[in-house]
Amino acid sequence: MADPMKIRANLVGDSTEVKVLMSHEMETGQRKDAQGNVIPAWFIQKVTVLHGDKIVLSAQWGPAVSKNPFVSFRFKGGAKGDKVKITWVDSRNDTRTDEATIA
Amino acid sequence: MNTNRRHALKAGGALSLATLVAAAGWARPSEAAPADAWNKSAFETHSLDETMKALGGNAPLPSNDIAFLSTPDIAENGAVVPVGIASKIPQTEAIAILIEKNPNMLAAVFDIPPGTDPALSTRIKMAQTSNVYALVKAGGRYFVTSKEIKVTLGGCGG
Amino acid sequence: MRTFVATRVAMMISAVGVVLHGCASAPPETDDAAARAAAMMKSSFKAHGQATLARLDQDETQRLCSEYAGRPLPAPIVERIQKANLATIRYPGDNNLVGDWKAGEKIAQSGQGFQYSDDPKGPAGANCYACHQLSPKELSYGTIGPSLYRFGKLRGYTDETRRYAWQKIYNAEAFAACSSMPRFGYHGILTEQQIRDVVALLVDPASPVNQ
Amino acid sequence: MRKTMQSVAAAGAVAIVAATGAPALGQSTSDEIAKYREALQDGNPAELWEARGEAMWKTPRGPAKVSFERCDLGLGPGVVKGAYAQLPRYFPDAKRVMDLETRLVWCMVNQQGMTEAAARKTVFGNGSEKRSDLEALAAYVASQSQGVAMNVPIDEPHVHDMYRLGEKMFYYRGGTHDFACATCHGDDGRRIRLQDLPNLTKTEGAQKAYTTWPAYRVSQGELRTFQWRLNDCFRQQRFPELEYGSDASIALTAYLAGRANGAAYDGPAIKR
Repeated sequence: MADPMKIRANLVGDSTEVKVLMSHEMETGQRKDAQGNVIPAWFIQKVTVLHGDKIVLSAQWGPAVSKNPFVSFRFKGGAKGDKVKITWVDSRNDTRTDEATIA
Repeated sequence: MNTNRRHALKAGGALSLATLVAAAGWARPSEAAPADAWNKSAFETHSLDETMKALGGNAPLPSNDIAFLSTPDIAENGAVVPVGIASKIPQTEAIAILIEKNPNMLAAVFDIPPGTDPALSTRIKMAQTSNVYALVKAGGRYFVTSKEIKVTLGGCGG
Repeated sequence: MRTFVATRVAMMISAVGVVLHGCASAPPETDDAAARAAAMMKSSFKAHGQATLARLDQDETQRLCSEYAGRPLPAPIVERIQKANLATIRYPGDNNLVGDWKAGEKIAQSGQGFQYSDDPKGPAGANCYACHQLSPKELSYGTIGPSLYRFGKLRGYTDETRRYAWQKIYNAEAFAACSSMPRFGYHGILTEQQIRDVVALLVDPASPVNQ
Repeated sequence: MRKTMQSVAAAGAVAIVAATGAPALGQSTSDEIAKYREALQDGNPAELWEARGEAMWKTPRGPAKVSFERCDLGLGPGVVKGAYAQLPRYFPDAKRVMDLETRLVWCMVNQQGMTEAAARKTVFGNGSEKRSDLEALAAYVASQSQGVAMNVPIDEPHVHDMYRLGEKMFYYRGGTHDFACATCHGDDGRRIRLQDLPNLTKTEGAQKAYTTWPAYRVSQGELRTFQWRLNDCFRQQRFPELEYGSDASIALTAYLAGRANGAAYDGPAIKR
């Protein structure tokens, strides 16, 4: 079971700054284990960030995004107390959704 | 409330990520694949031309209106290379990061809806010293800028 | 003239040693902390692969350098360490001290070897870049030791320079008591051919180090 | 003084080289590395471990179904605020000087009813298949000392003795490469490759180094504790393996933590 994300959403001027850390191996499929077997690729493929029901960022990723991914961006229209909800889906079709309140 | 649902797409939960990603602009998959699919072919390319083809775009124009922010010229470790990209091109719809010498060139594509600043930071892996491209889609056209990031060996292990 | 640089540096080290140690002798150990620390280490480490507990056993040089760490090293001790280590240096039967600088560069880049996580079958590297600047093309170099950029060019491409490079790599304690540099020949970290190759990296006029 | 001697020798060599115009470390290289480190500060995955550790701290565990809220890290049962800044310390109930990780294991065994082997099953994690509870717990407890001045009780006789033995260990040369801790960490302003080496024999260096562990290592994608730091230093020193929670590991921790006294704890950090 995937661990919760760590999401920060803060109002900076008229923008909401979102910083998120995700717990994920982001295995490339290029590495080998001690026995020389290829470790299969396993990585987050899609990310969606919602403010209310509006998409404020969506992404598609390959395995070159670093382990335990980090993303930071800003959007307009957020207010203190609003929710920011983030969902990821990985190459095993595992998914995780977490949310944070804009501070 | 936090959820952690396996097979969320098949289960068709209240929040369907499939719908959301499909609604977003760019990472358009090939004709045959369903509209919400991860664009597999775009993440298996080895040149800028190939990547552009897989993304359904044409040759990008070099642009001075794309900037790398907080992106060092030298990475102390290739496993985590901070990359920030900001576009000043009007109607920026998407920003992608490509690493020339990685086994697969495309690292990430971000769709930027109206109201979201066309600027973001993330962290990528680099197999070796390489050019890194910041690709921007704006008003249906493609623009690019690049910089070299050196990956250094470090620590006692050499 | 440049041929004497190496000798001069060595002499300078000895001279400084004499000056520094002439006025201060080490205070005697007041208790058995060193012995207790050594015993504690024996019970706190465990053998792992090639790294057996025997690696905690010190030779005389290691023991003296540990004992005097952080304190002045008396001149007679400096002399004793350097003399004993100089006597350990062996030279190849064919007296050919210079190998292939390209192989030497690979050895200088590699930090593998002798860790319990390494393949005991080797080969080991010397990890020169961890501590020294060598080829200017390598940005990632350490500063624990002096820059060796233009080592041969500065000292001259002479027999003396080649011999000094061999000796220094083989056993650095012969020239600088309690040097931080591993004794690559004395401990058998590098093979004879590997030492030749690293010497070549330093003294071959075609080596990137001398460009 | 020995250091001075070596420095003079090194300075001489540098001067010779400088006269011929060898490239010094490009200012741009160190600037860019500084920029790299700065950029990493924006988001530290150590927080993911802290969150996991916090949940674990509060959850009943082991055969006895007891949470860490009964575990006394020196400031009373369950008190984590500022506890890391005062470790290692002497614990009369265990009759032993303990660092944080040794104490966590002790609580698992003596309060939660786990076997020693179970408690130490995974001391250092490796990916999602082999996660370490101890690393997560250490990250959480350490994070609760952020901003708290280091105050290891080095005048307490048991700790004092360990501190002195740790100091001896720090200078102990051995192995195939003649390395001691002091080989790399006994001088100012040195680098190994591009990594700055803190001079742990000076207060400032010890403070800067000790107060940033545990740390998220980007080269490994893992949160690493001080026990790990020591274990892996000795591996690279070509020594045998330092046992987790052994007396030597605690003595050296007492020495280094004690030398950091006075500085505000500033971890868990993010490092190469």
